[in-house]
Formats: sequence, C-alpha cells, structure tokens
Amino acid sequence: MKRLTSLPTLRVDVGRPVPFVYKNQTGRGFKGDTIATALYAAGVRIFSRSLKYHRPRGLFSLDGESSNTMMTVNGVPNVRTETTLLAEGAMIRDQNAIFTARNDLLGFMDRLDRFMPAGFYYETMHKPASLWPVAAKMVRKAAGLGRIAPDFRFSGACDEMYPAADLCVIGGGPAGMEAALAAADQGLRVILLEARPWLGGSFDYRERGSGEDAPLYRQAADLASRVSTRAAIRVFTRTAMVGGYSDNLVTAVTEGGPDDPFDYRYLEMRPRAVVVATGSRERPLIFENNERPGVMLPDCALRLARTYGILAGREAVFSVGHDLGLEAALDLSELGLPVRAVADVRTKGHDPALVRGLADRRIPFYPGWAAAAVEGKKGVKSVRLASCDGGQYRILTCDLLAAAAGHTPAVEPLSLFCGPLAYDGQTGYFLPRTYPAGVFAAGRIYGLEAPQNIRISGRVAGLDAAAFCGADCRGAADAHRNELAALPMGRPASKWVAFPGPWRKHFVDFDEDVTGKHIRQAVGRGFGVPELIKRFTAAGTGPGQGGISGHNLPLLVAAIKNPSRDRTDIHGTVPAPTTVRPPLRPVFLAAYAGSGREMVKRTPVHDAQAWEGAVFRRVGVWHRARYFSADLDVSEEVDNVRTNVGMLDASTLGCFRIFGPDALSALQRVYAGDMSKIKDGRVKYAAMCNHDGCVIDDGVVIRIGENDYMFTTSTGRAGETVEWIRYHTRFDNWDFHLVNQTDGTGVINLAGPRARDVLERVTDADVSNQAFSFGCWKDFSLSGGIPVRCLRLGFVGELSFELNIPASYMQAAWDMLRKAGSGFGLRPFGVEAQNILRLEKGHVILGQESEQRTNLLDLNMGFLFSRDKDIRPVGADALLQAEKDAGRLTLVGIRMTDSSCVPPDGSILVDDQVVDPVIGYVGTIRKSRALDAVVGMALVERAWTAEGTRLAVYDGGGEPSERHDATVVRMPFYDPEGIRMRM
Amino acid sequence: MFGAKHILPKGNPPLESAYDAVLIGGGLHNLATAWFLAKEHNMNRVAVLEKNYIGYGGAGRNTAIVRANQRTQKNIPLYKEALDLWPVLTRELDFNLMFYNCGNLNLLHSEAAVKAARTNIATAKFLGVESHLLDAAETAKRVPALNLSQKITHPIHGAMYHPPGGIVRHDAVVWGLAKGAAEKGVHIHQQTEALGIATKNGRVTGVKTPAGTIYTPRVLVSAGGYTAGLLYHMLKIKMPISVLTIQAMVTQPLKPLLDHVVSSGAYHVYANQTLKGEIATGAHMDPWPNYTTQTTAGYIKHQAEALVELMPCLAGVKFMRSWAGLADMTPDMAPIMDGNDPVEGVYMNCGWGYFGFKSCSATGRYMARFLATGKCPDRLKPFALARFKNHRLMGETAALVNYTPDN
Amino acid sequence: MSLLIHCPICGRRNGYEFRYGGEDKGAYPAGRSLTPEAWYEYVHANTCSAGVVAEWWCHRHGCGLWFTIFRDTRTNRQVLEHGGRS
Amino acid sequence: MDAIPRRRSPVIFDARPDRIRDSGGWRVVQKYADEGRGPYLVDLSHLPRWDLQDSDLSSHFPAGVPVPETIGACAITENVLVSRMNRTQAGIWHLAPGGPGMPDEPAFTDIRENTACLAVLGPQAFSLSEKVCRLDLSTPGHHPPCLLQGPFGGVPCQVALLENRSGREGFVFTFSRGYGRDMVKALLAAGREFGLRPAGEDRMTRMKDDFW
Repeated sequence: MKRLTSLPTLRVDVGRPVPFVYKNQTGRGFKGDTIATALYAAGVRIFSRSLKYHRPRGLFSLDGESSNTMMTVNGVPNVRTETTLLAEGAMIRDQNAIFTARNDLLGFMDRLDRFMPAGFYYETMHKPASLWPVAAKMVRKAAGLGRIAPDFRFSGACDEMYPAADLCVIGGGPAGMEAALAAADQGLRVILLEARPWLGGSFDYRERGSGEDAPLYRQAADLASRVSTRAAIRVFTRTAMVGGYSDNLVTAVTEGGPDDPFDYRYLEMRPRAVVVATGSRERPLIFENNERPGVMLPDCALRLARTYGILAGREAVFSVGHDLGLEAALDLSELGLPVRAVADVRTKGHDPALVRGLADRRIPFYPGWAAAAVEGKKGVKSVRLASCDGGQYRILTCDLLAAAAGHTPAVEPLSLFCGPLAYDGQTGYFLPRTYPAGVFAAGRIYGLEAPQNIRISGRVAGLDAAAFCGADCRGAADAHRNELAALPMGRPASKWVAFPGPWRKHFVDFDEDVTGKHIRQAVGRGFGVPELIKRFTAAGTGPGQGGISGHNLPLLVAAIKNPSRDRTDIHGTVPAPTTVRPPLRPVFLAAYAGSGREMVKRTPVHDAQAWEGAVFRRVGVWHRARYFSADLDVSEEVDNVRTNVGMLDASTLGCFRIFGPDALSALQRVYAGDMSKIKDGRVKYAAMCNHDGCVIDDGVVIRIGENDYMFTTSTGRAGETVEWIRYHTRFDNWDFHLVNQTDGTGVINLAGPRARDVLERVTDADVSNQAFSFGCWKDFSLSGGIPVRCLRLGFVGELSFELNIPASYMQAAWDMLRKAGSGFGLRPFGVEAQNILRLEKGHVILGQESEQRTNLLDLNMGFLFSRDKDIRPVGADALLQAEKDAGRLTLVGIRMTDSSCVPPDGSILVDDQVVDPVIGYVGTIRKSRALDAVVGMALVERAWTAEGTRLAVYDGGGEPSERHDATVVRMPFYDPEGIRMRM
Repeated sequence: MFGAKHILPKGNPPLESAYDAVLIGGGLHNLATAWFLAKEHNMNRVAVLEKNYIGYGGAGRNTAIVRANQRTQKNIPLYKEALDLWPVLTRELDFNLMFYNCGNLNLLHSEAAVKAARTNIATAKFLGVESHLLDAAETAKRVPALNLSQKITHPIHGAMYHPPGGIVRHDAVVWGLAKGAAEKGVHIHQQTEALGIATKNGRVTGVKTPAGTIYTPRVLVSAGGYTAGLLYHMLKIKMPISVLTIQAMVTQPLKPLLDHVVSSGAYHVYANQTLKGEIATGAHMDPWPNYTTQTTAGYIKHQAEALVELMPCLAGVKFMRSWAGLADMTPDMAPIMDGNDPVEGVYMNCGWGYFGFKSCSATGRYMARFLATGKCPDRLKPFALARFKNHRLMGETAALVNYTPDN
Repeated sequence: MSLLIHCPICGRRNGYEFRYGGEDKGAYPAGRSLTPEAWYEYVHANTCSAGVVAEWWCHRHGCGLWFTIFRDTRTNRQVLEHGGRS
Repeated sequence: MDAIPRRRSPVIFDARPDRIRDSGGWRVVQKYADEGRGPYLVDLSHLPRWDLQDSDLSSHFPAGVPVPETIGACAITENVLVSRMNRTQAGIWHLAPGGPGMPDEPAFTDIRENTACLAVLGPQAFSLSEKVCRLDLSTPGHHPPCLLQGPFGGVPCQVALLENRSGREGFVFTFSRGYGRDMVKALLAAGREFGLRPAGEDRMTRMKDDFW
C-alpha cells in the first residue's frame, strides 16, 4: 500500500524501511510503525481468531483495548501488536487458529453459539460424572490464546527505577503538559508519563480545533518542546502507567527505545501529588457483527492516516455519536478516503462547522441514525444503517465501517486512586465519587472537548497539585478555574446503547466473546450487577481488561433491566461498572521482575571455604557451607572432628553488645533464665521464649564489663533480635543500648581432641585446661596480633574453642589455623557434620527438633527458666500454666532397633491403639558412626516418653503398615558424662 | 435446554420475623451449612444474611486449589472429606463445580523443607491420603518449565506430590450451593447486613437487621475476614485473629503449559493453569491487618521475580489481572469452630486463613450437624477457641508466623 | 493499596520498611502471674476492628524505632502523623 | 611474631590498581588505573567507624565536635562525619585516613568490622541511586550533609548525603558487611549506563572540596 507521505503529523519515517517476516513471507514497514500498522499497510486484515467462537478479528483500536491484534512475535505469545514497535526482522505468527487466522479450521465454532450460552459450563458436561474429566481436558486444550515453550528464554534486558518527584502527571497530552508546566513553574519536581512514543495526546494527529488559530498538532509540538526543555520536568515516553495505589504510589513500565540500555524498565514512584490526564477513548458501538475485521473506531482510522500514513479502506461509512467522529470523517475524506455516508445517533447538537464541512464535500449525513449490522464473513461487505427509532434503514456497500457511540473517558488510572466510579448523567461517563488528597484530573477525562478548555483544565490541575504540595498558588489556580467555568462546555456525545434485539452477535467484550445475549441471559438468571455478570460471563476478564466492555456493560444491564425506558435515557438506573485493578495493561513478568537483584550475605571466609569444595546453602540471609565432602553423608568430616580436629565457620551466628544502666534488666526480660547470676569469665547458656513460652532462640551471654554484656543468637534470629528486645521493653523507659555485631564478628569453631594443639601453635596465650577450662571465655591474640575472644563451648561434644575474630582478620586467621593444623589432621567441616555431631550429644537445634508450638519445658530445658526473677521474663506466665498440662509433646532420644535402618528426618511415630494414632514426630535421626547405632530426637506425646518405651516409626515411603522399631533412650547418646568437651 | 431457572435468587425472599437459624455471611461456609441443614437435618427455616452479594468475599477471591495434605491428624481428615465431596455435590446440586483433578506439587527447596514434607506425606499416607515425595528430576518431568539450576535463590530439591488434589471452579460452588439451598427453602438475603446479635441471659434471641430484628435460637457467624470483627463488635468476644489481605493474579491465557498445581513455600508462590488457560498465581500476604481488598505494587513485582526464577519461560508471559481478598489468620494456622460458648446459641466458624475454600464442603456439613444437634461433632472439637488460652496450638505450621508480634 | 507510614524520626516512608507490632494493648499486665484468660486477652485477643486502630510499628529497615500510629484498616492509611508512643 | 596479618574489606573491585598503600594490614587502593569520568564508586570500609550511644549525647565530643542536635543532621570535621541517628545514638565515620582515635569510653563501640562503607560521587550519583532504592535523595528538603536511614539496594543502610546540587552529587553509605559483594555487584550493574567505575580512596579526598 502506498502511504500518505507528506502529512505534517506523520510519525513514521518512510525513508527508513524495517523488514519483518509474517507467516514465512517477508514484508516491510517503516521506522515508527507498530507491528499492527505495518501488517495493516501490508494488507493484513485478519489478525487473530477469537477465544471461544474463533471469529476473525482485525485492527479495531490502536491502544491495546482488546486481544484482537495479539500475535506471537519472536516466540513470545500474546504480543499486542498495535502498541508494539516494529523491530527489524520480527518473526510474526498468528495464534489460536488451526492453519491460519485467515483460514481457521475451528471457524465453525461461531455457529455453535446457541449451545454455548452464558455460563454453559456450569450446567453441562457433568452428567454422567465420567464425562467431565474428559471434557475438562478438551476445554483446556481449546482454551488459551498463545503458546509458550517450556524452554523459552526471554532475551530482553530489564531493570527498574524509583524516580523521586513531587508530582507525577499521567498522560502527555495537552492537559498533562499544561499541568506539568504549571507545576514546574511553582518549583515542583515533575514526572510526566506518556504511553505513546511521543507527547501530544489527541492533539498530535488533529488538524482542526474549533476556533483555534494554530492547528492542534502544532500546539502539541509547541507544548512538547517547552516540556522537554524544562529541567524540573522529567518526561518518560513509551511509559504506560500500570498500577496506582493508595497514597499516590504509581507504577509504570517503559519500553526501551533503540538508544536505551534496557528493553523494559519497571518504574515505581511515590509523588506527593498525581494529575491524571489520560484523556478519553471512543465508546464502541454495539450492533450485529460489530467486531468484524473492517470495523474500527473512527479515531483508529484517523490515526492510521495521520500518524502512519495509511488509508484504512477503499470506501468507508461512519457511524458516530460525537463531534470527533464527525471530524474524523471529514478529515479522512479530505485526505482521500471516499466516505459514503456519516450517521450520527444524535439528532441535534452537532458542531455546525463539521456538518457544513460534510455537506460541502457532498457526504450524506444521517442525524439520528446508527449502524445496525454489517454483512461479510471475513471482512465488511456492507453496512446496514437504521434510524434510531427503527423506522427506516439503508444498506450501503463499503469495506470500512468507522463506528463509535461516543466517548468513554480513560478513567482507569484515576479509578485506581479514587475507588468506585459512579454514573455521571451530565457526560454519560463513569467518574470517581471522591478524590483522595493529592489526586487531581484534567482534560478530556472530564468530558472537556474544546481545545482551549482542555489546556486550561491542565493548568488548573497543575496549580492545584502545586498548592497541595505547599506552593503559594491557590489564587492562580482559582483564576484559571474561573476562566474555565466562563467558557462554553463542549457538545455532549451520545449516550446511545443499542437497537433492541436479541443481541446474538452483538459483541460487548471481544476477548471473551461475550455478546449482548449473554448479558441478557446472565441478568435473567439472577446476576443483576456488572461485577457478578463479569464472573458469570467472563466479560472484562480478558487481556483488554474491560477496555472494550467497561463502559457498555453497565449501560446494557440498565437497558435490559428497564426495557420500557427510552434507550438514550437510562441514567439513574445505571449500575456501577466493574472494579478496575492493576495492571492496567498486560505486563511481561520479566518487566515486573526488573533487575532481579539478589542480596545475600557472605561470611568473611566464604571464598576460603568455596576453595575447599564447600557446597553452600541459603540459611536465612546467609550463604552457609553445608558439606565439604563429595559424599553427602559427611562421615569423613564427622570422624575427623571426633578423632582429630575440625574447623567450622560459625560467623553467621548473631552477636550483640548490650550496655547501659538497664542492660541487665533488658536481658532479664527477654531471657527465661536469671542473667544476674553470670559469673565473670564464665559463659551462660540462655534461651528466649515468646509469650506462649515457645522457644524462639538460644545462645550464650557473657559479662564483658560493668553494665556491659555480649550475647549470641542463632543465625535465623540475628536480624530480629534488636527489635525483639526493644519491643518487649517498650513500656519500661529503661536506659540501655544495643549494637548488632553479627557481621563484624567472624567465628571459627575449632573442635576436636587436637584443637588445643592447633591453637597453641598460633597463640602465646595459655589455653591449657587449667588456665582456660570448659564454660569460660578469654580475650587474647593470635600471631601477628589478631585479637580474638575465645569461648569454650561444647556444641559438638569435643574440646572446642569458639574463636570470635574481627571480620577483616578472618581470612588471615583461617589461613593461619589451616597451616598450623596441617600436622594434626585439621580440616573444615560444614553444617551437616555439625548437625550429626550435636545430635550425638543430644543438643537441640530450634526449628529442627522443635515446632512452633514447642515450649521450653517440652524440650526438657526447664533448667533455663528462672521462676523467681524480679523481672518476669517473656513467656513466664505461659510456661507456668503449661507446666501442669500432661498432654504436651515432649522431646526424647530414640534408638532404632535395627542399626542398618535409618528413617528420614520428619518421619512420624504411630500407635494404632489410640484415637489419635500419630503420637510423635522425628526431628533429626542419623547413623552415628561413633556409637554404631541409629539415634535421633523426637517429639512424642507424654505417655510414650518413658525410657525403654517401644515406638513404631513410619517414614511415609512404603505402605502405612511398614513400620520400623525404635526405643526411647536416655540422652546424650555420646559421651554422656561430657568428659571429652571438658578435656 | 438452558437458562430455564434462576441460579441466584432474583430479588430477596421476604424477610420473616423468625427463623430456626440465621447464618451471618453469604460465603461458601454458610451456604454449605445452609445446604446441609436443609438436606440432612430438615431444617429449612434458615436465613443467610449477606451484606453484599453472595460470593463477594473470599468465596470469589481464593486460589481455587483443593487438597488434603495438611500437617496434622486433626486437620487431614476434614480436608479429605471435603475433597471427596466435590463429585458428590456436583451430582446432588446438579451443577458442574468443575473439579479438575490435576494433582498438586509442593516444591521443596531445602533439606529442611524435604523433612517437613516427609511429615506431611507420612501423616497423610497413614491416614489414607495419597501423597509422595519426588526428587528433582521426577519433579521436572511433571513440570518441564521448572528451573533445575543450582544457581537460583532456592534450588529445587524435589516435591511433595499429592495426586488427589486439583482445582475447583469457586464461583460454581457459590452458585451451586445457593441454588440448591434456595430450592430447599433456605432464604438467602442479599444486600442485607446483620447489625447486631440480641441476647438475653446468656442466650441468643435474634439478629438485628435494617429491616428489624429476626428472632432465632441459633446464629452462626461465618463471614470470612469479617467474622472476628463482628464477634467483637456484636458480642465483645475477642478472637486470636489477624485479618490480612491476600493477593492473586493471572497471566494472559496460554495453551497448556502447567499440568499440575505447583506451589513453593520458599518463593511464596503457587501457580496453576485454569481451564481458560490463564496461569493463576499468588500466595502473598502483607503482614499487617487490613480490610481492603486491594492489591499492592510490591507483590506483583515479587511474584514476577519469583516466577521468572522458578519457571524462566514465564518471563515472556504477561500478567493481566490481579485481585485480593481477606484471610483471617490464627496464630497456629488452623481454623476456629466453636459454639455455645460464651453465648448459648451463638456459633462461630472462622480463622481459615487461606484454607477456607478447600474445606468448605465438609465444614458446612459438620457445622450443620453442630447447629442442628447443639452438640459439637468430635471432628470439630480440636478447633475450639479455648486451645489458645490453654497453650495448645495446633501444629499446622512448623515455623513461626510473621503477622503477629509474638515472634 | 500501598502502605505509607510516617516514622517519627525518618518521616514518610514506604510501608515495607516497617514491621507490624500488633494492636496497642498497653503494657503487659502487672502482677505476679496472670490467669489463662487474662493472658489470652493480652497476648492473642484482638478487636479486629474495621476502622481506626492504634497499633505498634517498628521502623525495621530504617532507624529501628518502635512507635504507635493510628491507622484505618478499611483504607490501610495512617490517619495521624504520630500515635503518641515511642 | 611474624608479619602483620592481612585485613580484608568485604568489597572487592574487579579493576586494576594503580597506587596502593599499606596500613596496619590493610592494602588500600588509592587509585585505580582507569577510574572513568564519574560517577565514582569508592570503598571506604577500611576506615574507622564508631557507634556512639548514650541517653545524654551532649556530653560527648567525637572527633572534637558536639553531636548535632537535630536528628538526621550531620557535621563534618577533620574528614570525620558525625551523624545524629536518633535521640540516643550517633554514627561517626572517617572519610579519609589520619583521623583521631576512638575515645576510650563505654558509650563508643568500634563498628568498622560490622559494616561496609561505600561512597558514590560525581555527576548522576542520584540517577544511579534511583535505580537501587526508593529513598528520595534529591529532594530540596534535605540540607546536606544529612543522614537518611532506610533500604538501599534492598538492605537497610545509613546514607549520608554530602551534596545534592546538580553536578555535585555525592553520598556515603554503610550497611551490613556480609552484603558487601552483592551490593557492589548491584551498584555497578545499575551504574553501568552512567559510566560508574570503581575509584581509589584518594578520589574521596580529592573531591572533598565539592562536599565540605
């Protein structure tokens, strides 16, 4: 097709062809084309087949209001070709058709509509019962539009941005640009979002405005250049708002242009004020076959010509209800499109200049008429126009019907901020009932159509927003408001719904193939409001998200429920439309995911361990080394700790300083035990409970000075500890201070019978058992002056030195110990080896042996609870009350009868003789090489806790009758006297 | 052939001055209770009061996922009975509830998760509910779109596979039960708000509505997220509940890609493909109470980040619609079903969190029995409110919950 | 919805920077030990009000302060800049 | 006994050092071979940082100056930044070597090991920040030097704005040490389009006239 190349409004560069491949044939569009405009220019009229009836669908609008032009591009399904810029070499395919969209073997579905009334699934296919599973599979295969391969990989670059601004203006048309300029004049930092690649809105492609001097496109260009050169205004084009949330949170997605370092950029901002100036679209006209390829909105036909240089047909008929429709008909006629007739449902109130223009061009004009039907299977062959009273009709041949009933404001962004919409009898629009603080609107969204009015309303909104943000400009805003009030209002568009009839092929929603008949059926079955009809018929749930049906659905409901009323006068009975929800337009998951940044903590010896072959796992916010051996039973790591010496990186444990006059009081509040009894140089083991008495953390506390303590927490709790202590002391006005030293404190647990031998080689300090015995702590230096705080603990049950080392020295200390230990068989061990070692000692790991509901007493840790402290600790009341309850799960040690049988962690204990046969849960169970037995810890009902009780373990692998025998045994299993850790 | 009868009552039936039972809340649990009261206990002078439209709350805003692989022996049988009821209800209501038995896969991303799954699997199997552990390769065979790389945030170790589960069309359940109950004489009053519960000498006497007081000897409050607030404001009964918004969203419709319900605790995600071809996904709750049913920007982004990592092909798919509902969470993730305490004749059924849909059929049946006999069925006894003051949390969740200050 | 909270120290911030700390029920009841009922009332029982509620929040990802606000649970909006306690 | 043990920053730049100084075990890169034309990313983790907490902060004079009275305000003296975090707490960060030693008082804690410290300096520093955080660094409401406490790069940070005039942009921030490597990765990825490059310690000192 030859393009119109000399229009001043053109946005394609006809000197720069862009090749593409459509169904194995190469074609060519131009720089600036969308995929759909390029295809349209290449003669493509059927872009897709509809979801249910497989009806042919074509280009209807240009802003993505429906799924009509969704295609598969470069393997990506459901691409909205009408808004997607044509890229060099794009591979374009139809979807949801057998063969092609033009010749779809499923086209017969359209004739089966009688068997598919609204909600037909609910009342069919379930008798007999065996039918449904088969039918469901067929439905599943038939449903869905595009296809994506499981191994598809998205190749685009995505990132994200959180721009700061005082005002965000949504919509870069004349009203939005005026608002941005007015607010910037008042010193606001402004962000302007525009979904199209250029600013200008509806002015961009229009020549005439009633009584204006400069053509509208020139006014748009002038405003755009002023906006673009203002430092205080940041313009984001190709950026569609997708979400709006309370307190003015705005999200948007930018599609990257050729010069951008990204393909999609997710934007999120929270300006103080928002101006919504998204203008209006055309309200689709409902008639028979109103979605045939060849039927499109007048604005779509106009933009095809003025923006892309494409005349949409050879011969056109217009059926409109608004002056812009008349303007489009006249303009297109002047551009060379033969217009056979223009119908307008309004009998009066047209812009006389436009009517005169039509007459001058000898275009027959039918006031009080509308399109009633089109003929033609794969395109428009003729149109039946009828007078709105139904008395007369005329059939006209044409290949293009530009049809709309009037305007519908693009109110969706506003609705996200303002909540439910209500019918406004003046404009026939659905508009917000209330506006939250800081949210303003301007322009055509309010029903303003005269260019001057649109621009002034933008200024008013910009000044109102500035005043809201604290600028001294209320007077200026009011002056413009008065100026606007004095101007004549625009001419209202029609409120026409549809000719009476069964509406069998009158499509209300294109995506879901919902007709007026379906709406009527839904109402008849008791679904009286749009929100329920949406659920019953699926209207508005498709990719267009109500872009086609949003305005018409409530009007149809009102017309159905009030059949006697005049069809142009149903307001007052119009129900609210369905709720608008984000995203306002479909957004790639990749675009939402953005830069996909991941923040995880690494310990200071992460690399050192990786070099030794560590396999890391995420533990809370950290990477921790779980294994060092290739064989995952870690027996070598375990044996080495028992026989030689191992080193474990425990840097992830929480480490805190607490000091100040009331530090002890704070510790007393959160720890169950009595922290006033900590002896100098000694380590105190302690547990924290929640109000329920359930253990949430354990660690050690030492006193490092007057009113000065250090304590440790588990890895998972470190992040919560400061807020936990502050929370539980928030009413006390205590004077104490906390410092989280977790990340700064590297920890190496040097454990095993040769641990002292290794340590003595790197320090001059006396670390003999006499000078430094079990349960003590001591500060000293390693070679070269590395300061360490060393705690003698016994979590793994061997002689252990827990070395707390400043993080920056950790690597040096690790290397030093590694070297010093080479003669003693030193090797690192990971968390899984530690798990086995501590299990053999009967030491609990919270969350592994305990559940959410497990309290301190259930774990046999009553010795950590002090009943008579001055300060009642968190959880004390619950512990005292639960103490008397004999029905609680309690921790026991178990040993498998068959030492070759190792049930997995998480196995259950069962007894068929009781009402509730699951009597316990195995926390951890392992083959112990040191003991040559399989031992574990389990929570069991109190009646099964006595030593020697036989238990049946069921692991869930085989049949429930396949049990393994176990016995309750005393803990610790290994070195019960604790001699080895005291060596 | 079609469209002969109403599904929803057109307009309201007359509001009578007395009923045998008044059910506050027109959601799934009360509609099911009403159905079973009429069907199994011949109690059909029953009113269901709904301040909006039936199915407007959680009934229409849930995952639509059904399963019976909970953790404890108190819970599993209830969900198992609910699962078995879908085909039965489809037949009895003569309404296609569209139970799609595709099976559920719970992805496991750590040794700890595998351990937790073992407990669920063993308990389920022990109680006669099918459930298996799959390794990573077997999991990927069932869901080819999954990312088996070790380099992702939470690498996949395997899955808990639960073949009896699947999805049910939630709106169909609402409409089917409403149609069935109304046919048996139950009065469903839409747009009728319960304003208060009248009591005398510790007994319920009636329910106040804008149209006057309805006299009744028994009232069941089961209004989803609103239940706890109603109990407090009508009767000063304080519940251990936090009401949170839970969100979900769908992608554009696709040809079949996911053959099972897939969920992941570590990523806070479930995803399943609906009969229409959309991938329905969700699971997140912002951890603070509120009664809005609005979605958040943070969540849709989080969901995309998670899914793109878990199933990379979805990066090229678009989200098109999101919504939210209310989840009334308890400290132990198990519901509260109780009655006659502290007010004789007042029953409550709440705290379902995000499990309310999958359980509604069986719960309705037991609550009907409770109301009809005045005696708590054994199955419901463990769910009494008193368990909280007795420090007997249920054990449905192994980990601490993040929406109460108590952790 | 989105959550915007005014921290007494840091000002208006994204709600995800904060951690919810429950309805403001005052200090833990005094006395040596509580009855199970009184304990339940303080620890677990909520009014679950749909309306303006006084509640505790912590600026977890910012200054770390615990403070109270008044928030309308129907709109998810803070209704006063400060709740009075911190 | 033997050589001074090496101390390591949590941050490693993949860039070729041009000039290095040794200081108490730290090997500090003063300059990299190619630092670009800004914005610059500078690692200051090796310099001292102290935490000061007391119910009465007015009795302390870290680096010889009083703690600012207004919460969020900062003072810079002798290349040391003192920030008021809340009623009872202040942060003291050395921005260049050679500052005073930490007072031997219990109210002070040496937190150099707990945190990593990075500076982003030069044109478009704030454009970069918009890609990794929701904090509004560029509002005219801030009066640098001042402190913001909030998530940056997804993790809690203390961010000190040095200057927010256009063309003279800069901020220094600290965060948990364990995130060092991922933070640098995130910043360099976000800053690529602006030309962000690692720069040596000297860059901070050289640019200080822009900031204080």
